[in-house]
Amino acid sequence: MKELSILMGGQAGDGIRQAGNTVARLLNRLGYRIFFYDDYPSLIRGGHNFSIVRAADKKIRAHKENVDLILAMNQETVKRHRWRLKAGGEVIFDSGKVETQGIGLPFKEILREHQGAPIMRNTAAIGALAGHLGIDWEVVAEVIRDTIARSKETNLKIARTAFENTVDSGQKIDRAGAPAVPLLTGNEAIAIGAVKAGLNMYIAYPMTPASSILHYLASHEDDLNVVTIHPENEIGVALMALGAAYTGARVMVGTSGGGFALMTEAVSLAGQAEIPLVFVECQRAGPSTGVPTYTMQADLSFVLHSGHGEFLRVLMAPGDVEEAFYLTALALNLAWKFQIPAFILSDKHLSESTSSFEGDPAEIGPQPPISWDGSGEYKRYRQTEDGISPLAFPGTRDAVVKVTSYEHDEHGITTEEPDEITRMQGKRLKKLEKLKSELGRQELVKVYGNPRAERALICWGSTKGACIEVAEELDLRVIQPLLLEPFPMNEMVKALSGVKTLIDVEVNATGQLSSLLATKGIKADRKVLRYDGRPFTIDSLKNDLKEVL
Amino acid sequence: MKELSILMGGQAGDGIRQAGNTVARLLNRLGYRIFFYDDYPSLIRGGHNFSIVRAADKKIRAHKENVDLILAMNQETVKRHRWRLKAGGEVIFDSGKVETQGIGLPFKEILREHQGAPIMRNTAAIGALAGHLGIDWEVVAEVIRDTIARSKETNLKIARTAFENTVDSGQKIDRAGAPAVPLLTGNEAIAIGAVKAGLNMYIAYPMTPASSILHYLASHEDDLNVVTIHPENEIGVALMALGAAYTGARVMVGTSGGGFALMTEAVSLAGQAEIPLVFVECQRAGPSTGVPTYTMQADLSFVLHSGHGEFLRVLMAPGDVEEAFYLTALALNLAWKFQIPAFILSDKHLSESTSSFEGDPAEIGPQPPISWDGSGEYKRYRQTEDGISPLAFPGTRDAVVKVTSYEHDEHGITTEEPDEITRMQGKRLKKLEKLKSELGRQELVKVYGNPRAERALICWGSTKGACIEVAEELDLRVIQPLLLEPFPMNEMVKALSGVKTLIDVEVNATGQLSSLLATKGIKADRKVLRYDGRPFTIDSLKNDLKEVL
Amino acid sequence: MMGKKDLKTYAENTWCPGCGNFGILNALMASIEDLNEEDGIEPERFVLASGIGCHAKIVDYVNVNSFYSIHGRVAPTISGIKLANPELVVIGHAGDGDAYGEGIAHLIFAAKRNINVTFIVHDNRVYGLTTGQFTPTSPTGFKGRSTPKGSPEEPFNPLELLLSAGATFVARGYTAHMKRLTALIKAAVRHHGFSFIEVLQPCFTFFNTYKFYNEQVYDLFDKGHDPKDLGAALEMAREWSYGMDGRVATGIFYQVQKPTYEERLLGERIPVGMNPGRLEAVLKAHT
Amino acid sequence: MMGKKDLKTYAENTWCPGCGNFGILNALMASIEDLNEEDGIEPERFVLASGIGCHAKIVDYVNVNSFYSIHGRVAPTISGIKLANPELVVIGHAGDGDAYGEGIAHLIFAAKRNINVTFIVHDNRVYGLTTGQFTPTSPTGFKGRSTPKGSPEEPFNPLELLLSAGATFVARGYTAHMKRLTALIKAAVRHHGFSFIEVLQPCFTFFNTYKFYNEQVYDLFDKGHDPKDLGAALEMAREWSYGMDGRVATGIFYQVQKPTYEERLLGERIPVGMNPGRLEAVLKAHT
Ligand SMILES: Cc1ncc(C[n+]2csc(CCOP(=O)(O)OP(=O)(O)O)c2C)c(N)n1
Ligand SMILES: Cc1ncc(C[n+]2csc(CCOP(=O)(O)OP(=O)(O)O)c2C)c(N)n1
Ligand code: SF4
Ligand code: SF4
Ligand SMILES: [Mg+2]
Ligand SMILES: [Mg+2]
Repeated sequence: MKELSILMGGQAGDGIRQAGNTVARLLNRLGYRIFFYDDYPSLIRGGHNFSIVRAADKKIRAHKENVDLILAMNQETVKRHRWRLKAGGEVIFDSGKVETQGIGLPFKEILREHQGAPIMRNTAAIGALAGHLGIDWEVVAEVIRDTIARSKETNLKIARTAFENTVDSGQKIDRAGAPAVPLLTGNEAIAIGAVKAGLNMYIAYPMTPASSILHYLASHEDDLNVVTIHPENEIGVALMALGAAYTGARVMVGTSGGGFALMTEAVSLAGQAEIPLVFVECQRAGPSTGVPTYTMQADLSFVLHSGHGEFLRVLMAPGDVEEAFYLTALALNLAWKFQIPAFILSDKHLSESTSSFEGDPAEIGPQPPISWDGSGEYKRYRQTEDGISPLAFPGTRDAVVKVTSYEHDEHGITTEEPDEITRMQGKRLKKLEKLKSELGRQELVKVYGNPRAERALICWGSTKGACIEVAEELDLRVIQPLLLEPFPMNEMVKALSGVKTLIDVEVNATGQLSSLLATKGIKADRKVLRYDGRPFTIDSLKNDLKEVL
Repeated sequence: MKELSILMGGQAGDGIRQAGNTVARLLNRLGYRIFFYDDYPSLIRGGHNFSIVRAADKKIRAHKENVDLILAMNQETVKRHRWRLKAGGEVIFDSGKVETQGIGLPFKEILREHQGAPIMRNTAAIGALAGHLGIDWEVVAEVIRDTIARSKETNLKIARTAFENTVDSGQKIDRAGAPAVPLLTGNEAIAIGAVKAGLNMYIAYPMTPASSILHYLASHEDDLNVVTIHPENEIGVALMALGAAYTGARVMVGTSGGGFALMTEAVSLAGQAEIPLVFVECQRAGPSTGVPTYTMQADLSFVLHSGHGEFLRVLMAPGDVEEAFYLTALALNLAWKFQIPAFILSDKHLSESTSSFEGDPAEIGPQPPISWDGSGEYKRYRQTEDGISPLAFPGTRDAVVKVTSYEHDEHGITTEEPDEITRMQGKRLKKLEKLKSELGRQELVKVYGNPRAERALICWGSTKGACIEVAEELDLRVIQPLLLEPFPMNEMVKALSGVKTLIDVEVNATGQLSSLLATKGIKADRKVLRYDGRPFTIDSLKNDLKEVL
Repeated sequence: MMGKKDLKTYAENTWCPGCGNFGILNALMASIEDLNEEDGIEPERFVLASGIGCHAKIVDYVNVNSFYSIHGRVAPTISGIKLANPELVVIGHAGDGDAYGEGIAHLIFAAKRNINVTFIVHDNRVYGLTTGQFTPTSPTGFKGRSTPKGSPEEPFNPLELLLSAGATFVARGYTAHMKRLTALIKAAVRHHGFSFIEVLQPCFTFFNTYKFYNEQVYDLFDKGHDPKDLGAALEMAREWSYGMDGRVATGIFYQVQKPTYEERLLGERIPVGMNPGRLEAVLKAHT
Repeated sequence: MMGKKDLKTYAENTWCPGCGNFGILNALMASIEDLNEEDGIEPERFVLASGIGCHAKIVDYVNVNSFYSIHGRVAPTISGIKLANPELVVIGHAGDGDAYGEGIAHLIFAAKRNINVTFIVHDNRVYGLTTGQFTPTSPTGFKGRSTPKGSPEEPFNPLELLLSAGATFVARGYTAHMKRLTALIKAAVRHHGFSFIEVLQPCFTFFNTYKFYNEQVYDLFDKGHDPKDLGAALEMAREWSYGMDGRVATGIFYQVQKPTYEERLLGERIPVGMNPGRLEAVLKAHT
């Protein structure tokens, strides 16, 4: 595999993420596949941010500890990251701010020459990087034009000066040949997945790392035909969403653990009233406020069991941008078909890392729910064979559409009669049968690495990225359930066939997937857990696996 | 076993529960042990309420479908319940309102004679009942004096008239010999258990079936030295409680599923900040508003996994009034010793049914937490061998007490450093070892019935009541875990030894205890579930068991 | 044309005899009939929503679209309905515990946004369904089941709060004055913006206030109050501070015209009728 | 005696250069020093609490007891602290998103109850820590990350709301006027009842309002405003409606003396010092 890793580091406010994005685009245009990790503390200016852009000539979903190049905007970056530099690697730095060995350029002077704003230091860095890698200027110029919104010409001049002042290393980076594809964060993929499945409204209260779904959809309202709303709090979010879904709008809400906690009463309401709604929960390091800009996979049990009482739900955990796209679309369609709450469990690492997106959006569209045919008296909770009552919405002639949080009869009128209670609870739970057969048509458990290896890693969500590459190297199998509820037992048994040693890999402190597996009679032999807020890198996972293999 | 069951029925507003209470007291004073079930819909006037008081000469924890006597305040009662009457049973009724066979008395006239208020019809009924059973008037008079707060003399006269106008059936009820003991609802037992363990404040927002804890403690504030607060909503409740606990007050909060949902963010905060707090969750039939005055055991999974992120907790499920008392006291002491959230899971059937209380409150007292000794610099989150950091409270000289929802260092200052995150999460989870050994000294799994039987019922919470008597009759074993988290594996294995057929009995639709057991590798062979909002009676359980035994 | 018969469901009414809620139910049904007849609002365009409490049962009794929501959440529920389809006529029913206790945040924001819905509070100044605890509008010292020694809080004045929050239609009605209440509901529905009606609704069982209101309630209209005058509205609102004495004004305190939330947020868009957007160009920009 | 040095922790300050929060931090530390010296309040009796947001970091920077709570929940957190031990001096710090968005219900009830704590809002009129969304006090049309086309809501006026809710001390400060802000904080702590201070706190990064405030802010004291006059207080509060124009008053708008919540609720009781009650008699009554 041909690959290249570049680290950019500086303070919050230096535009490190933006710089990483530009570098990723550059390499994308050269035909590379990208994985781009962004590490930042919870503050607005100062502190230390860094991004690692990894590019390769095949699909990748994780980053490595070591890098080929460092773009250092400040001394701190060199201090913290120099150890990462591979043999033959280089540091490109602002010689006005940083003292180190490598390729230093006077960014300040370059900026002054073109009357650039301080934030444009990273444009200079990118110019230097491109010069060092011998990238054609046309490509650089095009990417800068496409990615930088303001003062394009100034930026171009700055990049050009840095580009020309950097000696070509001779290690010219080749075009990898593949066509450029969209670069998406997990959250962007979630957003467009929902849009493709017919999303009408996205309602959310800001919370890292879910906020960027709101920001993205809000800034694309008109392109994507979505109404976005930012209400007073998460309870308002969830109830507005249920009100809108009752009225016939396809709605999604998004938040992180603490905000989701406030929605759990609404989850139960969705269950009782049979109102379709998709909840996106982007996990971060908890408990409580925890480490808000860092990653964790510790809300699985919470979301799985959220809401009092018993009702059907779908919970899916995408592990890469393609899955984020497809599964969110699937969640919306299933929620509507079965009139149930559906959950997308993401995490900071998936939600905010950027990857090459190789999905095909054309495949996906909104699937119509089961609708009232207009004949006879409308009963919102009509008993049917499969438990699904045809939908009608307020505004429909001759239909009186009554939904309720109380136990109820077929018309949606409150009941306290024991037989009716049993029947209605039965009706709601009965939908499971049809849901399972519908799900049977999807790929629910993925297998990577050596599908016949006797040693297997089992993982969920973003952790798959590191697992796959490590498995390829160490000749292991990787098993990743996409669906966690209803649990895809058949597919899991198939995926596990022949496995002698099962190693659970999770970014949490207790191994929540292994607890879930245990309820199904599947026992993980060992657990490899990380819970310092950082995702597994390929190197760190390999290292941790040494101890258990 | 000598036993007697009496059903009282009428409209909401007829004082059916109050009448049941008086009857229960009468039989209590005669030396019987009591179980008293109260069935009422969610309305204030009208509808149909009924109570069943069952009395026996040994401890009982459940009621039966059939009764010896019916006190009918209206025709509806006869219509609905006559089928329950055993051979030789009688209906005592208000002949002005009800047409049926049995012992009719003109309540209205009796009330008019003594200028009684309409609610005093049930005093007349009680007088008639006592006359019918040949109870000494002195006992009746004493109970009426003790239980009826207002217009004692009028009530006495009414009871006396009815008493004298009822022919003694000749089936005079004997004194059972045992001394009278307190009659408590589950909620009252929870309240006094907490008080015995040093409760300073009870904070709650009303919600059936938890409200009566608030009402009880509020009306006994001065006797019991407890401050009660009813704030604006459940989020306010939980956060006020955490503020108070941080400050050194022993606090408990109580609610039902929907209100608890709103507290789940605070649960996680308690976990991160290591603030002791007891949450009482009185389950009712859900999902959502559901059937609010009826019972269910369907919030186990929700409460067990409530709160985002991973942290230690204790979850206990009392099944009778003695357990409600002891376990609540234990929960409060453990919460404080380990600085963790603790949960008491009750349900409408336990919380609102009344039983003879045979516990010994003298055994229980507040256990002091591990406190700062005043030496050296105070660090709220000091790393210690067992993970427990000594407590100090604001107002302590030379101690700066900082708690936080963020991940933090030993002083309670925010951290985002990977190593510190790992260490602190480790510290919090490490407390499990000591917690387990502390718990080891308690009875955590109870066994009833034939302890050597190969067929066992496994159940939790209030369902134990019906299970025990059925097991005694059918020669089964009954296994009841009191502690559900941390799961008492050793004790459970011991309790299960020799069991060939394990039958899970729960008042829910999916069998949540059996799911929990599955995570521990314990498989229930069959499930007997009821989810119509009603508890198992001895008869209904026996009937349902027929199909699986 | 709708008749009262069409507007009733088969659900058994379980309010206590003498409950003030009957007055609201009757006024609501009369309003719906009139709005259908006079304004041509088709039956299927009405949507009711309620919280949890005695008041909330009203949705079970009226045969139009309804969302029987959860305690405290009437405001976001009706907001979601209106925003998904602004062509609907949406009326929320909340209790005082519901709207002023559990749900006050949402109510304030609904007023702030001026979303074009009607919000009716059944203010019995007690938690009825949970058997009689004090609420934010109970008088100080109210002896309820959570405060047997008397409530330690002064009530707040919801009219003042709502005026401060920016409500564009603020009124108070009384259940025993059915005709006037009906007129208020109709005016509220016809108001283009957020309409708030606080209804004095005696709870026969836990807080019987009939006598007090019968003696003290009067109508602002008779007094020549100008509902366009915010200062006067505030003054009239402050005339009675939810104790058990003093004159109690009813009628429209304040009414003003402002752009509604859905106009500002949606423009011409109607979410339930929107087609999925096209991704191609958006994705292209991501390469 | 406490010095500024004792009041600082080792935590690294991570506010942006130019952030208005520095002014609040300095005023707070100066107030604590003075209250210690002038009123003899021992250091250990101070307790701070905060929500989540940029503002909230303040508790990490001050070396006194603190509870770094969760977003929107400052009011119940400080209420619990005060009720458990009324001898403590409790000061809450909240953001505008925190106090007026997520947590408005609690704030209104803290004011309604007149609990004797101090509540300071760091009102930068933007969600700082989550990178710039509109809040309840952002001007209409504010282009934040959740409203790139401009906020579709009018701001509400927190002073008006708090006055309507029954707050007994309502003030506004400005971070650039450090001395006056310090005086306000001290007056608030000394006030016997619920003290609310809204602090105009420019967010240098997402909503730089320095220029506007520097030009428009004036002090009520200089104007001879009488803080005992509720009508005048409301009028002054309504003078500026959180747009980007008009004069902006600071100082004490309103102050009045009323019984506090803890006096009414607790009487002489101090929960942290209470001994368990005795069960015998109570249980006896259950037989
Ligand atoms: C989250 C939540 N908390 C508490 C309850 C319990 N509850 C049901 S109705 C009610 C009070 C109702 O009072 P109000 O809104 O004034 O209505 P009323 O019965 O007086 O009409 C409460 C607290 C609930 N259903 N949900
Ligand atoms: C329940 C919950 N929802 C959302 C968040 C995310 N969050 C953290 S800070 C913040 C906004 C802070 O804004 P503000 O209170 O104005 O504080 P500032 O940063 O401006 O000081 C939000 C929404 C959270 N922590 N908890
Ligand atoms: S309790 Fe009060 S509000 Fe509820 S139905 Fe009865 S009278 Fe009406
Ligand atoms: S983002 Fe704004 S409020 Fe937050 S620290 Fe920076 S300047 Fe201050
Ligand atoms: Mg009420
Ligand atoms: Mg702010």
